[in-house]
Amino acid sequence: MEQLIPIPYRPLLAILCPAIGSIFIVLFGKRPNIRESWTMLASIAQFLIVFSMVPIVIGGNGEPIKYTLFTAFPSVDFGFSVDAFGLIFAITSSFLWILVSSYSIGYMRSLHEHAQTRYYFCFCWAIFGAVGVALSGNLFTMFVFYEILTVSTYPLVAHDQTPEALFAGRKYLAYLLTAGGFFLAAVVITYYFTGTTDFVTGGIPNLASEASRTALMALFALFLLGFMKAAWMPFHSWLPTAMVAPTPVSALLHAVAVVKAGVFGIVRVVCYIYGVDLMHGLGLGLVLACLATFTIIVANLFALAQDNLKRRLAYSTINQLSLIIFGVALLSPEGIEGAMMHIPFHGFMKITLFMCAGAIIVVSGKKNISEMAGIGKEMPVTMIAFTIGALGMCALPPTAGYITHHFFVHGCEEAGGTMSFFPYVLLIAAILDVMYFFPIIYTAFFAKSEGSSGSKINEAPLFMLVPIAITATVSIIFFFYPDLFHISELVETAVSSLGGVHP
Amino acid sequence: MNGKKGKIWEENVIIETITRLMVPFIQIYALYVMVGTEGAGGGFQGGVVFAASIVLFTVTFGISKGRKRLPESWNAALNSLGLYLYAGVGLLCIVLSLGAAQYLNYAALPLSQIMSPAHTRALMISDVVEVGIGLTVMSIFASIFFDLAWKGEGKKNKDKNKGDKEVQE
Amino acid sequence: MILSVVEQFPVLVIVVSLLSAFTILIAGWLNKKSCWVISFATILVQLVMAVFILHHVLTVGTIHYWLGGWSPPWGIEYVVDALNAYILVIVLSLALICVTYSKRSIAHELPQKIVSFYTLYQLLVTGLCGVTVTGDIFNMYVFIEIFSLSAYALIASRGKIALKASFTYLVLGSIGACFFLLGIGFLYSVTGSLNMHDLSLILPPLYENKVVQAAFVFFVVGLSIKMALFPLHTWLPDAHSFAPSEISAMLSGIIIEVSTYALIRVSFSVYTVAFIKLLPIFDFLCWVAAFGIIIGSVLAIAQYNLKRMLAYSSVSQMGYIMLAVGLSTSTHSALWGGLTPALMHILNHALMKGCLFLVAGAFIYKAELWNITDFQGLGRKMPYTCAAFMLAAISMIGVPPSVGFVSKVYIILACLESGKFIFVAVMLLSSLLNLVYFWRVIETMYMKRGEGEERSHSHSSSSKIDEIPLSMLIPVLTLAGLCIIMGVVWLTEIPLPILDQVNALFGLGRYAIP
Amino acid sequence: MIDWSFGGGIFIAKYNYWISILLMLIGFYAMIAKGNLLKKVIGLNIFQTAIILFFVSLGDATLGSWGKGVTEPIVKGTLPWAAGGIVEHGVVYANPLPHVLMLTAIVVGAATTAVALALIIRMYEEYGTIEEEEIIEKERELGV
Repeated sequence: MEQLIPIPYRPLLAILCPAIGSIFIVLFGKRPNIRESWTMLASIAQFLIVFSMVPIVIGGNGEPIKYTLFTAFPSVDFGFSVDAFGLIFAITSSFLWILVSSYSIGYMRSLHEHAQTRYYFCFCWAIFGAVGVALSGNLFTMFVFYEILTVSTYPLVAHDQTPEALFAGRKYLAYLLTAGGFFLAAVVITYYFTGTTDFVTGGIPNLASEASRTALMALFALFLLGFMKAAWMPFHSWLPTAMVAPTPVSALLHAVAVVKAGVFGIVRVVCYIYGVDLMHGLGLGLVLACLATFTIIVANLFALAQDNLKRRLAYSTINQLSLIIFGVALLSPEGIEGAMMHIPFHGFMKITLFMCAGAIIVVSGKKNISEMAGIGKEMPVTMIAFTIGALGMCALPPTAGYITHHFFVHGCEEAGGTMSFFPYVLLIAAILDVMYFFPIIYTAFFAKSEGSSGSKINEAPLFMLVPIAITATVSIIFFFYPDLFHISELVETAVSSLGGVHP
Repeated sequence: MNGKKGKIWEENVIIETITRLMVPFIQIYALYVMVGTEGAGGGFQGGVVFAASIVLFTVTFGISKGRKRLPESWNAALNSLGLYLYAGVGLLCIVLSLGAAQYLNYAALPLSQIMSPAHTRALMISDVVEVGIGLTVMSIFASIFFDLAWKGEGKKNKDKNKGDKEVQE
Repeated sequence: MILSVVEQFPVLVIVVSLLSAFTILIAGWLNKKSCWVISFATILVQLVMAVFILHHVLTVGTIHYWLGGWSPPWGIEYVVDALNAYILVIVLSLALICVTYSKRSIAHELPQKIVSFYTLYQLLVTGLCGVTVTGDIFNMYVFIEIFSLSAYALIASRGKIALKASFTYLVLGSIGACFFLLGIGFLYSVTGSLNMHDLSLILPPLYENKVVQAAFVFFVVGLSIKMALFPLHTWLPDAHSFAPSEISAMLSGIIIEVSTYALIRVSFSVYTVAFIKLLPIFDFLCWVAAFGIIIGSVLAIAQYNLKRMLAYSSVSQMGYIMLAVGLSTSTHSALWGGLTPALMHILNHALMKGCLFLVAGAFIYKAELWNITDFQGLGRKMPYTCAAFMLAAISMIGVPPSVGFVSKVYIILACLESGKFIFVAVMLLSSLLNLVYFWRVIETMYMKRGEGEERSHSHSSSSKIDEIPLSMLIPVLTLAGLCIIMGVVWLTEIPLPILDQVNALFGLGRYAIP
Repeated sequence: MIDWSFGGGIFIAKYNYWISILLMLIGFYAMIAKGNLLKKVIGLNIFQTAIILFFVSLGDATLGSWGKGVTEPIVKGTLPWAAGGIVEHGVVYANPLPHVLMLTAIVVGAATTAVALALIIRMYEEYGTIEEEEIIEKERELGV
């Protein structure tokens, strides 16, 4: 493999896979089988290339793989720099893309959706954007991919073309492109202050000296507004609205790629632009933690009130995203470790839940929880997978969710001071999680269905069922073996190279 | 033409006769203004006077007759011809000097080997170029007149090309 | 003195075009189809010349061409430096694209007027080239009038409502030109010279003179009318929306830009940076431009007619350019300092707006669709045209890596450097407003279903593709592709040395004397 | 105390400028305030004429250059094309250049007027009126 593709070119190739795939998808737009095999091929190729970079990054002791396409401004390259943290996100997105591609085939065909070529095409570009964000080496490159991600997901959100979907699409763009504007301003101002936008482990050195305290605070606010993709409250409402999209889109993009890109950005800014020390010095950690916990609690309360399953999952996503932000806000090694780990873990768990919701829609057309009485008997595999996912959301063993919460609580202790108050908040959040997930499980398995459909087993097509089973299994495997896909190793590499993390 | 509205001009022997007499003199005068003087200039004025003679003719005898004297195709040809004369001589300076001289640099013409460069310039400007400008101005002013008078056609004409010629004089 | 062949090109660009205009007039009598061929061939030749000129200017240096061999203070001088050459290439490129596009659309829209259309079109190009290459301020006035007059006639060529639009433009445009002429008169009365370079040598001791200052104000106001800067933009929406589409594209992409070029030329070649720093006029221009950016966008949102919407968007985009021009004296960076962002946006705006107007023309050509609400289902019917529209619209919004994004970044950087943070907010707000009105169109084209159209499978609907002819499609797609490609090219900084040379010429950016 | 000599000087000695300013304002007023399109064109012509007047008076030796008087010919020494005449330095000499420039401006003005008149004729055919407000009303009826 090393000989096959020179190492520096791998990030570029990883990005290009979906781009090239998209061209073939359009070319074979009228022949569904060939079109979809291109999707699969591109996704597998991308995952393999991304994964082949793991040993190099781990072996290189946090030394990133760099590849520069061209220099856009002095000391701002348009290029990639693959480090351990970026790889975590890239692996998550690209691996889940394989599964979701398979799932999409089942889903889209079962529902006889229209405009499937457009769907697969845009999906490719969304992944292009997401992996680009993951591998980009500086804020500028990241911004470029961030915007591509926003625009390419619009047709997916508005896929149904109903007035409702169009409204959702409009709202989606209004929020996210506004955010893009703020992000751009933040990038430009950062560049103006420091003359660079590169991600530096431990923060850009001269940021603190070049800008005043107030300016840094304002800049951070700009960054936060720029990462509205992370759906922190009160700028979250695009996410539940976007749930009108086809379920695979909600699954991959609104549980993993898009929203994680936002969270990923916040982690990047905190750890690689500001640096933990500067964050401490400015007292921004506490602000961020308060913002995150506010979102966690309020999102959970909102979730309680939802009857539409996908909307409830969306609020759960908002909650979990803020959990990641919270982990970073602790500014302690364990907290950051937990946050970084939660990105893939939550991805696997939430995608399971969404795919289950999609499977239910495909099989029975039911969207609301109140209609789902007895569905567990009809679709046992799906609902067991759903239960695993739900357990993960509530941070119960034996799922991946437990591990990260463990880290978060430790992180709070480690941070000390005011931060040691936060584990109680997490506890409340977990209880709320239980309060809205367990009724679903209860309804599915134990409530009596009114209809006469009986308990005939009626599962979704195999194309959909297999991915669901895989992600559910992986969610459990993570509990016993967090190093699957080298995740924990990568996290350790990333955190240890941060160096300046506050004890 | 204009038949349905009846005649918009009246036949008047005195006016027609006088016009018949006047037009040739006006036109000769126009030619004199154009090329007859020693120095530069006069192309534009000469052209306008010439056009005035056509206008006078048309006013007296009616548009259809006037148009017959100066058909639209002739008009277009004349106005292009004038421009070709003017711009072509300029280009000739470049071509004949094999790119050594500038556009409009008449001193570069081979003619200047017979007379002095200064006289060549004078000749080209006061005769060739003035005639070119005069032709263009005449035909375009005539066509403006016809177009405005010829109700229903309303074609907008453009005699901007003269603008830059004048300024280069 | 021996001139190299390239040094003859500045004048040939104009003369060839002028001769061709009248050749078209004659050839049109014989064969109407030959008009397009002649026009296309001429502009192609001109473009090749312009590229040679640009190359010559960059490698050898500024071309000074003395018409008739008369030396400058007396004769007319054509001066082509990096700025002219750059603008000239843009002008002729877009003109070539528009003339390619016009072949079928004019045959369809104005079959009676093909001859006069191409004659006027060629005269328009002549005028635009003339303004660009000339180094004599009165000559510039004449050429401004030449292209304006052709533009008036071309706008009116559709008849009906276009006549009123054209008349309004004529009145306002003439006022603008007269103000320009008055400015020339003021300068002439104190200096006795019309040559730009000569003026720039004579003027400095007179900078305190009220006459000289008043002349500058006349230039600015006059050209502001011509370039439709915000409060003086009233002629623009009608003129843009009722003209034939290729003329709308030229109007928006080139004509108002050339007027901007004239202002830049007057400000920095006749007057100098020292003078501009004396008066707060550029600060004032910045504010006017900022208002223009916002109000243009807001008015664009209120429009239902696509071309009208694009016209108001042009008002806003001219604000971008003028904002960048206004900031040019207070920035010193090697990269975004001086005129770089302004000149960059001139090219970018030509690409984007050219493409958008041509697409709007394509909709009219195909189905007489004027209003945005009627565009339902076009995304499937005309996939390539709509894709081109989308690329250009995305550029206007400023999604990376399109051209719009690059200009936005550069202008924001310039705002930051000159410490005018308020304009950063204006830029960001404007790109959001752009989003609002462009996305509405994209949404209607792709996402809204036409009445009675059922939820259908992708393959059943793809059979009714009804695209515009290839000779129209290629220009549209070229421009759309360039919107993205040029964005990347700008980012790689390959073309920046040209703009850097402009800054060096005027002592702006990093060449500024502190 | 008002300095009448100065005031008188500025009004009387530079009457040419005042006249052209007055004409300019008249033309400008007509262009903006008059509803009749033809009157607008007339206003435009007055405006252009005022500028032409301004330029021409610049060339006048007794008035030109803001009262300084043009005493310099455009070219000193022999004029090669003018029969070998020598222009003496210091002789009051009307500067011909503004006049020549105005020839071009007149041409431009004539062209503008021609286009404007053609437009008005077409509009009259289209709408049956050349009053601006009536045209706007008819446009509205057409639904624009």
